[in-house]
Amino acid sequence: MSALRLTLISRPPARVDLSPLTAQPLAGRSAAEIAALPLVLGNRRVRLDELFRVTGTPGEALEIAGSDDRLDRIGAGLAGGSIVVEGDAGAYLGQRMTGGSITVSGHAGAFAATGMKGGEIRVAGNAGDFLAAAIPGDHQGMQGGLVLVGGNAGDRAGDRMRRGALLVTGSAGDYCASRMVAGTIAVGGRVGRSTGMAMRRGTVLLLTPPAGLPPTFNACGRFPLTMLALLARAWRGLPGPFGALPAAGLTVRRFMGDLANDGKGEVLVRE
Amino acid sequence: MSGSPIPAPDSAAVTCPFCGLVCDDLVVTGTPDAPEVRASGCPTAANGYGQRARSDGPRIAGRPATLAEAAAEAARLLRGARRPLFGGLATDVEGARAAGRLADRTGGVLDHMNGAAAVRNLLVLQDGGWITTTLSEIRNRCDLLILAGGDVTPRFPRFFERTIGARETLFGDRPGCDVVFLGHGPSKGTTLRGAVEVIGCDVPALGDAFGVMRALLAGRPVDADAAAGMPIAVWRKLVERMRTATYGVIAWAAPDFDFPHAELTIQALCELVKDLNRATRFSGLPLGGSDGDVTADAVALWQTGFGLRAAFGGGAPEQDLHLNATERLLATGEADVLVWIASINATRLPPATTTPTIVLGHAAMTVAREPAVFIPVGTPGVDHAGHLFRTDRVVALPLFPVRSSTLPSVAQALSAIEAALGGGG
Amino acid sequence: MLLRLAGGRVYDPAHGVNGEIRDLYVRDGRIVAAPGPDERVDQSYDLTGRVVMAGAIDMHTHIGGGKLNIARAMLPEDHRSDPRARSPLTRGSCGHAAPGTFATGYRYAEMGYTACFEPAILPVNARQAHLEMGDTPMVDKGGYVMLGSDDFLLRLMASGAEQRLINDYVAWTLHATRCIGIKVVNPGGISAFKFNQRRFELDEKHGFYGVTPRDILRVLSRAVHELGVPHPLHVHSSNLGLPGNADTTLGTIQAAEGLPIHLTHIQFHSYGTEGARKFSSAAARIAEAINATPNASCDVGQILFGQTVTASGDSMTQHRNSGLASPKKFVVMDIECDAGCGVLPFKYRDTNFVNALQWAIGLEVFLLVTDPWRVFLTTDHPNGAPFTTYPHLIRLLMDRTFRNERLGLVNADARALSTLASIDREYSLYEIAILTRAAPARILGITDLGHLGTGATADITVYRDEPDRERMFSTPEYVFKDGELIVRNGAVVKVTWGRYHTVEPAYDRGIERRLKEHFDRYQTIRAASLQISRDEMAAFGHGAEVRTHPCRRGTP
Amino acid sequence: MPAGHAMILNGVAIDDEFAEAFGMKATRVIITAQDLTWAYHAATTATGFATSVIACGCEAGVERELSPDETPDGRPGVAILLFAMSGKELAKQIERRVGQCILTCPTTAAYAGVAGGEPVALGKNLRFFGDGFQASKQVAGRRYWRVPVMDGEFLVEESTGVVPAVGGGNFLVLAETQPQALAACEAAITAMRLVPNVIMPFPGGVVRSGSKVGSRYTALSASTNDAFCPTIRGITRSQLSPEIGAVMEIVIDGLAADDVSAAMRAGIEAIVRLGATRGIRRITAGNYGGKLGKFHFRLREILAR
Repeated sequence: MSALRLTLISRPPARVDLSPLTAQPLAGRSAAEIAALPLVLGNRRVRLDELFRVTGTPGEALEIAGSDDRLDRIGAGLAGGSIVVEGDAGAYLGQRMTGGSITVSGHAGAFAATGMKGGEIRVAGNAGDFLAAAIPGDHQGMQGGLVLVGGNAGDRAGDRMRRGALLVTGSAGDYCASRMVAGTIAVGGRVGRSTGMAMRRGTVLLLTPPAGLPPTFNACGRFPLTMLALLARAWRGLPGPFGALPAAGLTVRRFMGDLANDGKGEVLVRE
Repeated sequence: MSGSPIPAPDSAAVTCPFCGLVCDDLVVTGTPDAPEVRASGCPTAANGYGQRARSDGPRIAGRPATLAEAAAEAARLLRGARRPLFGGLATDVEGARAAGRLADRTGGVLDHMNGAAAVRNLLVLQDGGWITTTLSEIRNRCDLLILAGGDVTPRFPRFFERTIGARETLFGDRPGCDVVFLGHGPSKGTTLRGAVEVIGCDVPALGDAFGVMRALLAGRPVDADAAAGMPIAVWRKLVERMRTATYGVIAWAAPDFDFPHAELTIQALCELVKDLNRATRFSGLPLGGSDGDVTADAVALWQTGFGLRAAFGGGAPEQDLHLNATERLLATGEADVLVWIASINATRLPPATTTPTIVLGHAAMTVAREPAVFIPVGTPGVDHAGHLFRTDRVVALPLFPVRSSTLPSVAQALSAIEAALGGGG
Repeated sequence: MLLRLAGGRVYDPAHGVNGEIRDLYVRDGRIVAAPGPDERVDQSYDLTGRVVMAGAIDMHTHIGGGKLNIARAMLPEDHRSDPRARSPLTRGSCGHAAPGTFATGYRYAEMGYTACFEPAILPVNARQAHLEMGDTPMVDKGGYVMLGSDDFLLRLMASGAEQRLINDYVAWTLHATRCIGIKVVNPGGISAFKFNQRRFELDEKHGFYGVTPRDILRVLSRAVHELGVPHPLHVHSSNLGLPGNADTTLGTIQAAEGLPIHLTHIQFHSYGTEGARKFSSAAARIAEAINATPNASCDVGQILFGQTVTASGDSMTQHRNSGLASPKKFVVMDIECDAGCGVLPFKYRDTNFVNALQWAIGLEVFLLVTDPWRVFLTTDHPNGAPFTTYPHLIRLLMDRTFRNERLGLVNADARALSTLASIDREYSLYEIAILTRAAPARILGITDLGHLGTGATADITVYRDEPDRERMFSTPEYVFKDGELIVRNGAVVKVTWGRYHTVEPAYDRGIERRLKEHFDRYQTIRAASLQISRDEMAAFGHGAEVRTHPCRRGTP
Repeated sequence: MPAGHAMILNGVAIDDEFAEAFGMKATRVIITAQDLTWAYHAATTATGFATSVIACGCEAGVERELSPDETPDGRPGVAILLFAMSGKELAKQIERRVGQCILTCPTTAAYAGVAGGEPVALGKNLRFFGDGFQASKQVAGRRYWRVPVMDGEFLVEESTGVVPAVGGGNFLVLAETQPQALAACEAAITAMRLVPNVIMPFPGGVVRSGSKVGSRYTALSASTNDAFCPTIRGITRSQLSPEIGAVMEIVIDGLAADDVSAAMRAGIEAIVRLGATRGIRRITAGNYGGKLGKFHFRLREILAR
């Protein structure tokens, strides 16, 4: 039984919301049913097979081939199974997913992993702004699971993030971890301005020293935190620097802030 | 559906549509074709009323046409569009109502020409809220006025005059109101009666300063020696003044926070105000309302529950403050027809784009590139009656024509297009 | 065009009709007497087995105005979960707690409501409120304008102005803002909050003006009475939500000094301080006082569990409660030396002791107030719950078994403290018709709504008589507005715009000079800019009729 | 007492008896530290005074050492097991012992050692020692608390799992002399320590004060097992044949019945290997006639397997 494979016929003329695909489990639905799923394309409704060639069998695995940055909400609400995106993903990748895995071979658009509660997203390329962030009005961004970005993340990565782990191999943009509520963000490369602004709690682990932190962060000293060993163990084997952190943990410089908001967040900078 | 013309109850006073203060005390005279502000004016009003019509009538691809023909061509373009963008939206309540109706009907997107600035505030409202006040409260109560981002009079020329200018207040005489500028100081010629302080800080880093003041107010240690380019002592002193003011106000004009993610700065400001209100009274004042931005947002909000940047393609409105931004929709080609509405200020031209564009423009507008359809429209409060919301989102003021005009209102032009779309859904 | 609604079981309490099988006739939008034998009936509906009532009237629902638009703006997450797609007939909009005006109008009509009254219109915001209501299709509407924390009134009172002047000001305000009643919210408290007072007791002096809430209640209830405005002063009492506020509420009833007074969302004002948590039900005391005071009426402001948003003019209370916002965000505004507002989202939880007790207190009030003409069915939409919960609330009132089942699910400590389980009363259809039709029309002084007598506006709702009253009241089979079928089987089949209801009591226009001077000296708009003309209002409502109801000066 | 055919291994008589054991509640806590020394300081203190539920509230002991690659944080560690008669009592004991003996001990961290089971607070309440400065961290689905202390952070998992367990497995070693009995028990304990999921809660794993139910003093519910006390053999209904000079008992608590029997087997086999030539004459087990405990460990069945 082969995976259900949707091959994008051509770049769609407007953004397409693919959440209907994962609104219910794929398994148990017929290929004909999938082909006939109504999708909104601009101000019209089209059948899914007007945009995609449908092959394979609906089940636990879904492949989207020739994917494009106009395909929004891939894997929204995913509860289990796997989605493999060959190409780029649009905005809201994996929105509110609770389980399963999504891999993207290219880049992901804005708000990937927003409201994510569980499961795993791996993006080989870059992620757009507001990765793992809350959409306006939602009070929590990512709330669980693991996100691993092979490339860079845009601005505001982890804004209002509440739980889970967000790992960015490359660099992160401005205001990383803004208004972060809790959870763990790790960045391998550089970060932009004002990391941790209005952060409440949570951990930002930077493998590369930042150019500066907001004035509402105070230095607390240099420590080998046992907690980091737990993270290292949890991440062991992941591609990139986080999969190879020393098992005994790291020694880090610890900064706490944002003092405007209780100051219980931490930015840890690898020595 | 703009309603029957409403006679001005007090013709000596005219209400001005040209900035978000929507002053209702102007004296406008002159000939019907050339109204002039005689009293209670300002440079913005003078410019606004001084805009002289250049267009004779509607055009299709540059060729003169009747309103009906132009509407028919606009309807033809809209019928073929997958994602029409109703942008600009510089119009009155009636125009905004008509735009909402047409966006619903055509499955389009609504955004305003000041959308980027408006969204900075909206994001704060949606994510944390705020404590704010309105102009008359400031006029009577304010004893410390802080302008975050610097002087606002280039955008709102009569701001000081209308707020803290009066000596006589409901609660006794006020010798003066202290004013603190965060950013650039008062424009030349500004006279203020109270103590004036200019803190020439780095405006895009003001969020840091608000954060520092929040930390200090909460009694937390701050080790940094500077924020937003100023020593911490400056902020320590300012927050102490804020804490001890009787009724302090911090105003900002979102367009002045023209840097990425400025909503974080505004939120920091609003949270500082909330913190202050645990023990004292202190308010924010978001300044906007120009070009009908508050109006367009308010109308869309009440009709659909969502304000600007809502899309109707899926049948129900869906707001997306990021994806549905005019600049993005045009840059990516996702919007395939642009309806650009600019009835207040002739210089607010449609963005440079190859997207087919229908302009409902001020009759004085000179477009760089001839749009597919151009319909010159009247200005509310100049050519026809209408309603505009003031900056505070509370007061909607009636506007009355100051000259006789044959120009259609935006509402009328949009209704003509809607009629041309034909019956049924 | 003569329409016959044949054979339905009619509940028309205004005429004492209690479930009698009757034919109704409608012509030109009004109910007419049975035609002669030679008159032709153009269309007839067989309503055998159906329950027929006048269109329902919500006399206290926050459907328009600035605070609602703030609530809408604040709650994208709430709207996202309740979209309403456009149809060939209707516009796209969305719910749930602070719906768009289109969704509001459609949904009210779909539940058989044909008139709604916005209870808190700030004078400076009246234009917006009427614009919003003008964009609310299907239903008639009107508003109560808020006074009592406006500096003009407080200055008049502080200067010892005669009642006559206050009456003129109140009348002018009704004219200028095109409203049908006067509301007072936390009398003087909104102003006091601007002076950093955080609580304001009934007999406490305002820090600047020296007047007390009791003084304000006295002069305003007297003004309303002397102007002959049919609707009594609509009072949101002091100390909303505070444990022990029942004493304030009883004091508020007395403050009217025998004149008519309507206490709104009384559930929020019926709290005692007994028990380990110093929070208890005072519903029995309050109901007893209402029962014993013929000049007093109330609406309940029932809370129902779930997410909603609270939107109030009571900035003092809303700021005090801002820490309880869920999700954590709120807006508080001081407005134009006129009033204020506060908006905070709130989630009532059945597991929460206080919320569960609030739920029980509301129901206790409903069941213990004996005169159904003086207690109104409201959730103070959206403050206690969105109006879409009304059918559920009606079932709670009509079905004791269901009520006790629900009671069994709430916080056990609250359950133990409540007397609700011991109350056997079940509302009848006749009584529901009083609460939701006849009584609201009567208390508003609207003589042609809320009943089915000859000459009444033909706003008629037809229900299937289902044992599950929640189902029954959720989706009426037919709703007629002005004699036209607008809803069938709970879905809109025709869009209408409704009309505005106002009053225009007579007054001495001498007050206008004083007001002009006040506005010119202290305000940032002119008095003239505040005034809404009748034509202007009609245009707000898509050409709506503005119906002015008579005031009878000095009516008892 | 031996009934039926005799079972004699290497000269040691194995009684046809059974150990009668009870259901208990148990958990494992993993203690790590900068080095094994400090992990042991915490572990031995935390399991101190925990020989019998009768007066200690719980029975606890070190289960085994853990190498760095076996611990959650990659540091040396020690696993301890704690047993109590109820989950509630166990929770109380965990909180007290972790709070007083691990939180206080330099460099340590404490983790749940049992997957599944009913969660019971490990750091959930101890976190409040942090006075608001504590922080929570979820890693791989498990929640930890980081409590600031003077040497850094006390890292403690929020909860640990409580599982049903078995307490009171036992056997008695009857030898000719006291040194011989003790040597045999030491050998047994050495072998038994290699068995996972068990502890022998008495000092050194060995108890000399076997007890019987009841006492001539009404205030006491148990008293010395006079039938096995050699020095009063002459004046009581002794169960000891003349050549027995000393009796010692090993009590076993385990996470499951199989663990208890495995430990008993390992211990008895070690003793049997010493054999009669080292003075070991007989192995028996304690029970209450099979009426009180639901677990019965028959010595001969255990050894036959």
